[in-house]
Parts: sequence; C-alpha cells; structure tokens
Amino acid sequence: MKTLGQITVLFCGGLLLFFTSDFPDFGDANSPASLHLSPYFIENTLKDTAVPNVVTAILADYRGYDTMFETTVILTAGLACFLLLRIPKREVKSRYYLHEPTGVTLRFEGDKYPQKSDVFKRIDSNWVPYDLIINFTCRLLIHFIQIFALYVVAHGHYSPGGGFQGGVVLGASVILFAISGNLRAAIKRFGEKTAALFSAAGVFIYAGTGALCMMIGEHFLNYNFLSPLLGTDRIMARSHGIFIVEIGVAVTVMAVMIWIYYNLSSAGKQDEGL
Amino acid sequence: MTFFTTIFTFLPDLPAIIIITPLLASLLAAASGLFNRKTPFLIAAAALFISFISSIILIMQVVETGIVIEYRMAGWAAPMGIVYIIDHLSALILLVITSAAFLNFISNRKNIETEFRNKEGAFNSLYLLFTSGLIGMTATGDAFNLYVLMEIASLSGYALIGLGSNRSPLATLNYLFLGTIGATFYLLGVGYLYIATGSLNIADIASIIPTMMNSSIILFAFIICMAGLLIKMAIFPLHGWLPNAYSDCSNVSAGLIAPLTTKVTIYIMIRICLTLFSPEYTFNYLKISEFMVWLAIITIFFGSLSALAQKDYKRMLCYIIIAEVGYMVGGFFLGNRIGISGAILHIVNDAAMTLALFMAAGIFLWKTGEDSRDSLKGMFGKMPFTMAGFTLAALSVVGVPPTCGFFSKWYLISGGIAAGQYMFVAALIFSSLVNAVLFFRILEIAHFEPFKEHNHDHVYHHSHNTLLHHHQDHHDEHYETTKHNGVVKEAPLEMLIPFIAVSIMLVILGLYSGTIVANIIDFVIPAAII
Amino acid sequence: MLMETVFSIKPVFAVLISLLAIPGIISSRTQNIRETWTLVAAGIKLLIILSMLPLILDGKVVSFTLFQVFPDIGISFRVDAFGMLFALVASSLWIVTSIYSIGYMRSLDEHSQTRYFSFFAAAISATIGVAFSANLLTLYIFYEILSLATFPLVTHHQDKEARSSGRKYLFYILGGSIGFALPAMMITYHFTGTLDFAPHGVMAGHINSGLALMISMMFLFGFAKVGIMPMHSWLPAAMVAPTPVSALLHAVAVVKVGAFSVVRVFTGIIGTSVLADFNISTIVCVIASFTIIIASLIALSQDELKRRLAFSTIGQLSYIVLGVALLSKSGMTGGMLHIAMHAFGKITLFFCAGAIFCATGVKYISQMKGIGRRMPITMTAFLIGSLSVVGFPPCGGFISKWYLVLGTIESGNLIFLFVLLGSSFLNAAYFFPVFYNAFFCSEDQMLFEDKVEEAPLWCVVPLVITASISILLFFYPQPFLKLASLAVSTIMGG
Amino acid sequence: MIIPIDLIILVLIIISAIAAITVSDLLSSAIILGAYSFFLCLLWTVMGAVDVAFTEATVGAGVSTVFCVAAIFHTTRRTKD
Amino acid sequence: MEQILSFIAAKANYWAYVILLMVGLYAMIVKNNLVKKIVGMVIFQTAVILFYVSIGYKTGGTIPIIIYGDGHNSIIEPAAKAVDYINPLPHVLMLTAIVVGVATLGVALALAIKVYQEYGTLEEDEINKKIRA
Repeated sequence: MKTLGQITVLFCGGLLLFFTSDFPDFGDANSPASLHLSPYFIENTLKDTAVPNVVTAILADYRGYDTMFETTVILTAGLACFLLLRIPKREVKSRYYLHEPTGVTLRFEGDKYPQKSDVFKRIDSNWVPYDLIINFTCRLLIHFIQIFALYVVAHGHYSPGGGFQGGVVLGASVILFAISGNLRAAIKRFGEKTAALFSAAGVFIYAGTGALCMMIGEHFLNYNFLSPLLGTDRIMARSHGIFIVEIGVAVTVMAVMIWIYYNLSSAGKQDEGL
Repeated sequence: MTFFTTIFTFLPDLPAIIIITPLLASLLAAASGLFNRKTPFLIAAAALFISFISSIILIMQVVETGIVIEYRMAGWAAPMGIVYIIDHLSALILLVITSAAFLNFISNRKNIETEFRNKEGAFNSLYLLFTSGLIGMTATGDAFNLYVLMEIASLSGYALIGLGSNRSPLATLNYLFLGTIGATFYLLGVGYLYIATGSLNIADIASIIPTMMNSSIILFAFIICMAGLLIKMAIFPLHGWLPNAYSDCSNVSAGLIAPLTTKVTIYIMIRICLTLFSPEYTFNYLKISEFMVWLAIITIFFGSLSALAQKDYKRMLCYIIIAEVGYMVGGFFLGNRIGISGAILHIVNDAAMTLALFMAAGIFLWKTGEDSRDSLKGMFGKMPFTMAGFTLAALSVVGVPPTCGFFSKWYLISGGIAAGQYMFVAALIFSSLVNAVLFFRILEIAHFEPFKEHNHDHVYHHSHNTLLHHHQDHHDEHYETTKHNGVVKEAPLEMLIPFIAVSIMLVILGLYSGTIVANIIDFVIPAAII
Repeated sequence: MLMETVFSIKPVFAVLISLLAIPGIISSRTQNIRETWTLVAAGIKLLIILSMLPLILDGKVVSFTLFQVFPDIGISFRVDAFGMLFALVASSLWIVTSIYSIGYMRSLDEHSQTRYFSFFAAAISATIGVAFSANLLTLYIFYEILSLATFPLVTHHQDKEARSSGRKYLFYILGGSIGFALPAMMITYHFTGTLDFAPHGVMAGHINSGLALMISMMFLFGFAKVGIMPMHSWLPAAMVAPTPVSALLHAVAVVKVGAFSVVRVFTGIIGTSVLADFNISTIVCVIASFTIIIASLIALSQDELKRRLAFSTIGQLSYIVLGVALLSKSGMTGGMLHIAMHAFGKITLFFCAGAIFCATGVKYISQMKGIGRRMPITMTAFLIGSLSVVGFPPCGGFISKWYLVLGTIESGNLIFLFVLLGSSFLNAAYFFPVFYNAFFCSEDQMLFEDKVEEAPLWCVVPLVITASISILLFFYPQPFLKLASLAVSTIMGG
Repeated sequence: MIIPIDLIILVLIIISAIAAITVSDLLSSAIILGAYSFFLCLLWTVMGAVDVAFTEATVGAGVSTVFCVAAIFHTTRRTKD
Repeated sequence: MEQILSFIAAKANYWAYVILLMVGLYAMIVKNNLVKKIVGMVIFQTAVILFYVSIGYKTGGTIPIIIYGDGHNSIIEPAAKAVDYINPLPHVLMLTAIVVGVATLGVALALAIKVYQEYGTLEEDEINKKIRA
C-alpha cells in the first residue's frame, strides 16, 4: 500500500508539475481567466446591484444559486452529523457532582442525584477545574465577538465579510462559550432544537426569497422583483435582496456550526463534552 | 380551472421547481421532524411527487417542442449567471432520478420508521437533499455549480449510508475519502478549464475550446475531470469503496443511492465528453477510446467474476453494479452512434433494474430479517408476486427479452461489433452468462428449497448498536413473523405496489425502447457521430 | 412470387389469448373454473388460427407490427404458410394436451396446479409467437420466453432430480441462445442491416463463406431446442417433468420450436442459395445424419420408456433439419411435414407412457410385460403412434418420410438415403420390444396390483384422438401438405 | 536580495502541511493544521483575496480546529504514524 | 538572481499547490490513522483553493471592492476598470469550496468517532484485524 501510494503520488505530482509550465504566469493580468468573465463583474457590479464588494455581489447575486446550495451543504453536514452521531437520552450509570462550598467531587449512582440544588453542581466525568482567567476573558469577549459578527454580516456589501463569515463568527462565539464553560450550559442557552430549527430556517430564508421572486416575477432568486415589496428601485432591490439572503446564510451557518460542535464534542450524547 | 391556471403560471419555472421543491421540503421535513414523526414522510413524499410530475411535464415539453429549455437562475444570462439546461438527455435522466427516488421512497415508509427511529426528520430531509443534488447535477449548465451539487449529493449520501450495519461507518469513511478525491479532482479540472478559457459555463467553455484544441491545459483538464468522475463511478481499479459502502447500508438508502449515483456520474461523464469537450475532441483528437473501452472490459470481467464469489445478496448486486458501469462507459467510448445510444439507454434501464433489485432486497429483508441468499428459501410459494417481479428484474439484468436489459445490451453489442471491439462484445456476453448463473442460483434456492423458519431475535443488525435498545422493544410488531408455511403471505401493499410497478416498467421500457431511442436519444447524440 | 399482405391484429390475439387467460387461471377459486379458463382459451386460440387458414391457403400473408423496439426492427408478426403449419399443429395439440393434463394432474393429485396451468398457457403463447414471428428478433424473444416459461414446468416436482435436470435444461437452452444464437443474430444484423425473414434469405451478397458457415453453425447449435448433438442432453434430462409437459413441450412445442427456428433461419435469413453456394448444407446434413444414427442407437439401450422416447425425438428432429438441408423441394416438404406428422405420432406415444404411469406407476419397459392385455386401448394407440414415427403406412409418418426419401434422391446424395432407411430400421427396433413386452410376454404378477385397468377417461380420450388423427393424416394430409408445399414453393421459387 | 513575502509564506505553508501529517500526536496535528490555515489566510491576504482570507481564518483556523479537537477528545490522541 | 527569483515567483504558487495536493493525497492513501487521513483530506482540499486563488491574482491589482463605491462620496464615481482589481470570481468559488471543505470535515469526523466507538481504535490495520477476527 505504501509503495503504491508513493508511486501514485509521485506520478500524479510529476504530471501536475509538468502541466504547470503552460500556465499563464502568476499575477498575469492578461490571462484568459482575467479577460473573459471577470471584467464584466468588476465593471458592472456597481451598476447592476449597487454593491461595491464584488465578491459579495457575485456570491449572492450573479452566482446566488451556487451560494444557496453552499448553505445547503452546510445544512447537509449538520443533518449528517446529527443522523450519524446523535444518541437519544438513555439511562446513566453515574454522574459527578461538585459540592461548591467545599470543592468536593461526589459520584452518584443511577438517578439518585440531586435534581435541583444550589450547592451541588454537575460536572463532567473528566473535569478539570476551570481557569478563572480564561473563563472570565471568554465571557467578556463573547459579547464583542457577537457584535463584531453582526457587523460582518451587515457590512458585507462594503467590506470583506458577509453572511458566511459572520455566521461562523457567531457560531464560534457560542462554541467559545461551550469550551470555556461547559457544554450543558451552552445547550441550555442555545438548545439543540433551536439549532436545528435555525439551520433549516436560514436556508428557508434564502430559498424562500428565491421562491418569492419566482412567484412574483420570473426567475428564481431574481431580486429585481422584490422591489415592489421593499419599496425601492430595482437595483437597490438587488442590494437588499443580497442582504436578506446573507442573513439567511448567517443564521444557517451559525446554527449548523454549533449543532455540529455539540454532536462532535459530546459524541452525540449531548450530555457532557469538551 | 384555477388549478390549471396555477399550473400554467408555473410552467416556465418548472426547471427551478423540480429542484426547489425537494429542497424546501427537506427544510420543512427537518423542522417538522423535531415535533412529529409522521409529517416528514408526508412532506417528503409530496415533494418527490411534485418533482416527479414536473419531470414528466418537462420531458413532454422537450420532446414535443424539440427546444432546449434554458432557465436563468437569478435572472442572469449564461456566462455571467448560472443557467439550467433541460435538453433531451437531461430531461430523460431527470425523469429517471425523480421516478426512482419517488418509488423507492414511498415503498419504504415502514423501513424508514423502524431503521431511523426518532430521526425520521433528518433522514427524510437528507433523502430529499440527495435527490435534489442529483437533479441539480443533471440539469445544471454550469461546471462549478455541478461541483457544489455533487458535494450535496455526496455529503447527504455519506450520511444516508453511514447508518447501517456495524461496518458501515468505516466503509462510508473510505467512500468519503475517495469521493472527496474524486470531487476535488473534478474541481481541479474545472479550475484548469477556467484558467484556460476564463469561463465556467459549460456551453461557453464548449464554444471556446475549439480555438485551443492543442492546449495542454485543456488536455489536462479533461484527464483530471475524467479521473475524478471515474473514481466516483467506481470503475475497475478505483472501485474499492463501492461494495462495502452499498452493501452495509440500510435498504432504503441502498435503494436510492445504488441505482442513481453511478448512473448520474456516468451521465455527467457523457455530458462532459459530448457537450463540454466536443465529440470531435473526445473521440478524434484524444484517441483515448481504445483505452477506456479496455478499462470497461476489465471492469466488466472483474465485476462479474467478483459477483460470482459473493454469498451475500446485496454484495453480489454491488459487484453487478460495477460490471454495469463497465457496460455504460465502454458503450459510450465505442464512439459510434449506436454504442452511445446503448450507453444512454442502459443508464435508464440499469437504473430501473437496480432499483427493482434493491427494492426486492428491501422486501426480503422486511419479511425475513436476513440478507443472505439462503434467506430466500421457498420464497416462490410464499411471495409469488414479489418473486415474479424479482424474476423479471433478474431476467432484465441477464438480458433476456422482452425485458429492457436485452435491448440496451443489443445496442451495446451492435455498437461493439460496428466499432470492431469484439472483446467488448465478448465481455458483455460473458457477463450476461455470469449474471444468468448468479440469478439462477438465487431463483433456484427460492424455487426448490423448502421455506425456512426465520427468527428475528438476532438478525436485524441494521440497527446501529446505539439505538438497539429502542429497536428490540418494537421488533415483534414491525417484523412480521413468517411462520405459516406454504401459505401465501405477501409484503404489505405499500411496498408491493411500487415494486411491481417498477418490474412492469422493466418490460414496458424494453418494448418502447425503440420509441425512446427515436424520440429522445437520437436528439442527444451530435450529428457528427455516426 | 409476390405475396399479398393482409394487415390484421389476429396473430397478436392468437398469441396473447392464452396469456390473457393467466389472470383468470390464477384468480380461479376452484379447479373446474381454472380448467374451464384453460380450455376456453385453447378453443378460442384454435378458432383464431383456423380463421386465418383460408387466407394463407390462398397464398396471402397476414402481418402486424406491435412495437417498434429498434428504429428498423419491431416486434412484428407475420403469418405465412410454414408458420401456419406449425401454429396449427401446436394449437390443436394444446387442446388435446390440456384435456390430458387435467386428467393426469387430477388423478395423481399433483401440487401447485395453478402454477402449472399458468406456465402452460404462457408456454403455448410463446410457441405461437415463435410460429408467427416476422423477424428474427421477435422469434428470439418468444424463444426465450418459451425457455423460461417451461422451466417451472420441467421442474414441477421441485425435488433434487428436478433441480439438477432444471439446471441442465436452462444451461443448454439459455447458454445456447445467449452464447451462440444472440451473437449470431447481432452479426447478421451488423452485416445485413435487417432481421426480417425473406423468402430467399437476406444474407446473399453480404457475407463470405467462412462467416456464413460460422453463423449457420451458431444458429444450429444456439437453438439448442432442436437437440442436434452435442446440444441434446437436456432433452432426456427434461423428462423428469410430468408427462403432459413432456408430451406437449418436449415432443411437440419446445423441440419443434427449435426445429422451426432452425428451418426459419436457414431459409428466411441465411437463404438456400447461400447454403448451397458455400456447401454449408452438406455439413448440416452430415451433422443431422450423425445425430439421427447416434440417437437411434442410444434409444435402443434405454429402459425407461420416456427416455427412449426422448432419444427417439432427438433423432426425429434431425430428420427435419436434414430434410431442409437437402435443399431439394421434396426434402424440404418432407422436413416441414415431419413437424406435423411426428408431432401427432410422438404425442400419442407420450400420452400412452403417461397413461401407463397413471394407471400402474410403471416407468420401465422391462416392467411392462403383458400390459397390453390390461390396457388394450392405450397399447393399440401406442402401436399406431410408433408406426407413425417409424414411417409405416397407413400412418401420417409415412408421408413425411416418403417426401424425405424423395428429397434425398432428388438431391443426389444417396448416402443420406441410406441414413434414412437405416434409421427407420433402428426406429422399428427400439419400438418393437415395447409391444413385444406388452402383448406377447406373460404377465409378471408381482409387478402389478390386482386390478390394473385403463387410465382415467380424461387420459384415454386424448390419446385415442391423436392416434386416430395420425391415421387420418395418411389419408387426408391436405392442409399440412398444402401448407408445406406453399411454403416450399415460396422458398425455392416456382 | 528581496524575497517576496508570499514565497516565505508558501514555504511555511508547505512545512506546516508536512508537519501536520507527520507528527505522531493527533492533537498536535490538529493544532498544526490550524497554524497551516492561518498561514494560508495570511497568503490570501497578501494575494488580495480578502474574503477568502476572512473565511479561512474563521472556518479553517477557527471552527475546523475546534472540530478536530472535539473529535480527538472523543477518540484518541495516540497514533503510530 | 533577480531573473531566477522572478521565474520562481511566476510559478511558485502553482508548484506549491501541487506539493500540497500531493502531501494531502499521500496522507489519504498511505497514512494508517483515520484522523491523519482526514487531516490529509483538508490539506488536499485547501491545495485546490490555493490554485484557484492564484489564478485570480493580478500584479498591481487591488482587492475586489470598488473604490468610491459606497455611494457616500460626492465625487462622481469613476467607472471601475477591470485591470485595477483582482479577479473576484475565483474568490467566490473558493468561498464555496471552503464551506464544502468544512462540511466534509464535520461529516468525516463524525464518521471517525463512530468508527472509534465501534472498534476502539483509529488505526486502519488494527480495525481490519478486528474485522477479520
């Protein structure tokens, strides 16, 4: 296997290296790739959609259909992880509890554990005491991270970023919360059902906008036809349409990242985890 | 009246509806699955039905008018935006996909409920996503969009087959690695095409390629795209992932994925060779036909011989699928009109045959709880209608007239003779004979051996062990015990009727294959190919 | 000679009528209803075929295309004189055999009778389909359907013996048709561009001698139902089937379908001129003669009655091939007539074997001592049947053999005359011990129960009918003779 | 001699890629993969692909690494190769 | 020296992509550990991203966000010239590819966890041994 792999790799690599010699030079402004389609995008994006960030405009408008499926890919991954890993709640053998006033850890068998107690706090089986600094810093940071994420989503028209990056950052903030605190606390704030609903809802916002355009007007995802609803002219309607779908992307991406993290970090039990 | 008006308003949007409906329904199914166990099935079935009807209307439209339907996504014209192209070929494949997905789905309601307890929402949603991925792959006119949809189909496919027997996660992981290599190679090929032509639209690239026939970038783009697709379609040296992945998974998923994945990949190959690169480039300039046909011949021999060695029914089917891939790839690369007609016709026929065989596997498993060949003992007396359908499917795979397998094989063989590829002809005949032996062994067991008592206590291994405790409580109510020897006890009607419909389709497809070829496939093949 | 073509859906109905009866047979609640379906379908089928007879005798041809499965080939039917001859034989014998099956199956109380009658109907449909095919593809399709439909019949008993025989049966029949006949058909299509049967063949001018020989051999051995050695050994094996099945299928329908297909292909596809020009006919004659002699010799050594009959069938089938391959007018007429004459003779013999088994449970000739006195009607019918097969007047078999002999003389190959005459002696030799045992040996009391009588009426009536038809055909061979000579004049011209 | 910064980053990327598949501790491997992603992100900023760089920073270096760590947490760190 | 450097600079990205691609492919084929294979898969996919982004680069071009495009400037917007901006299309495609990559990674890791739960190891040879046993 090893030799076979090495031979394959060397063969493929040699072939690929050989064919690079015919490529246009790196940074060549006159390569076919830079001359055929991209000039149209660069020169007309502002006219067509009133969005200065060409990448966002192409992403959500010219190739908006691609991006809808890109979002769907994320949703698919979330569903796949859920389907593969998720284990319904089952009998637990034992759980660990921290007696907060004394710092003693206790192990309870079966369901003889204190359900609601002020002094006992449930901890993971391989728990290490929290580092106060990390804990505190994370709590402090999370708000700023989330506000920044919203900025990224909203400002995708004018600067790098957009729904996808913003969504990931939003999701990362919750993941950070889960890592710095514990998984159960995060799940309490942002439950699994919420994650599932949000991840479907995001794609639904995207595809629903598209379907709405189709029903009002002519083509799927043609935001022009949203102008009567939004009360703007047709070009601004595209800009707003892009914003709407970016929100959809952000919602899905955030929810799915969290959902996947929940499932991966707890191996599907969603009981205790990283 | 209003109903029809509504329908007609949506008519121009059908190419979008056919894919958007399963997509939206998958979202609804996923969401409603959180609250209710029954609704996801209804939503999914309705969506698949709408897709199915849309594909029928589309193919009728295309055949009647003869005009290629172009649909602009987001309203942007071809090279800038993404367009959907519904021509004769894609309309035909769309019909195959939607009908197979629909029939397999409705026949497996009970299987889904038992095998994916409490996860029906996610399962049905992924089923729909897989279907819409395939639909999109078929209809899209954009090379990169094809990649995205291919990934949707692959990812949902991994999830669908990842749940099954104990071995399926490993098999699926291997499938995932190879699938990713294949898809990434394809993406790389698209990148090479982009660097050479600056475009992503298939028609646009096709119009540019003739001006740069000798470019080595184009050549390498072709090689690497084909390499990616060949991995995904499991041709001989790259087939390793398929048997494990398809045989260890649950029957519902197998019934969806096995008939469609390889066929759609072959469709993509045909599309790339004929539409993206011109037939001129593929057949005359490159001169790879000979090599590909030999690859196909080896695949056929290998698939048939390996199938002979299998004891497990589903594994045997998997190797037959590999052999059939050889049929289609070989037929296509014969490079003459009749061979390509045969390859395309065989895509349709093979999808139907494989669907029927896997549906039969689902019914047998449902009745007996076992996968092995011996579990079929005495089935002729027990389930005469199922066995009749199964026999039809088997005959079709063998290639006995008047089932459809014969007719596509006829085209392939005459194409082989016309191209002078006598080894290919020999491989086809050899594989037919091997298939005859394979299915005869099964039918013989079902016909001669007395019926065996099945006990379900240990067998139903499809429940992954983590859900096992849930299953066992419900075993008895869901798996009918088959103890009344000698009494006809058929599968439930909801499983039987779609299955019989598919089996009868096998004969109808066969008898109307002339019509299919004359009205659809003839328009697909460029006039340059004789 | 230009033939007038009549377009009519009748041939389709003639094929489909027994298939249409299958749902009726399956859904029947009682035996009587089920058997009524069978008989009604048989009767209607015969009537439809008879209604086409006058047209054919006028020299017209009935034609109908059902599906266009390939752009230039369809599933189409065409009734001409030769097809009519065969269809007439098969459909009239089906009625008789149905009656006989009812008696046989009821008296032995066999299992799965519904399955039996369903597949029986499917088999006869396929047989008529073969007879009425307009092109090689249609013929091949019905040929395969027949192979598959007869499999459950052959293996009716579902025991170990049936299993191994069934395997052998399918191996030879399907292996031959997929391995030889199908490729031969494709090669034909590739070179000629058509598969339609034409009176003088379609191959002339398209093909060289080596390929023509190869294709002819592939067809001859590919249509393994004709039982040319070495593709014969399924036939004795298939005798495990219930006797009516052996009777209709293995003495009449299946093997005659093989012979019919071979004759059809030799005359309609390859063409007599090609056969003659490339000397293929001589080779075929030699192979057929070899089969005739060897099969007759083997038949001598068989003790089980049905096996002896089976080997006799193998030999007799090769008469048909031989007659056609002689390429003389009389030879061809004789070959075609032999399809009919041998069918009536041989089915009588099988009916008798079945009746004996029904009444006494005896299978071996050596055990049949003195049975003639117990079952006089059956054994008399047996005598008539065997006389017909041997070719002794006043039986139908004499006429076909007469034409065959004339054919050998016409073609000038006297060696084949000796083959014919010699094999007739052998035929007589292997039938003689049966009556000798039956009529002249004293009863072996140990072997029989006290009261052995004739078989049930349902069994006896059919064999009396077929025996009398065998005699009748000597005096009145008109419909068959007319059809055969019509067919021959179309093929040979003039 | 001025060596363009992207060449240096390229070398770093290749080194970190090779390191990621050679270290015999899966956790290190995951962390090196995160570093690899950061280098890529850096390269793309240099090459003007700001959106891609942003995405790579959030997804490749951020979430992917977390996923890997989470998975390793539930499996094992040790490996032979 | 300058010439060599400019030659290297002209192709270095393409070479680097090939090397990364092969590193990934090597890991996927040869490595024994499943997580290592997954790491290889990530590298394999990012190599293609490097390739695409390299296609789009233009010497002298700036990031593909139109200057003065925010509509807040009173200056009349000069029409954007294609040569001034880096080709944005590959960036868009690669956003999608990154997303696909992370989705695949998630599913692959989920499967790896399931494999570990089943066999208690991530080494392929040990798993195969357990399957055979």
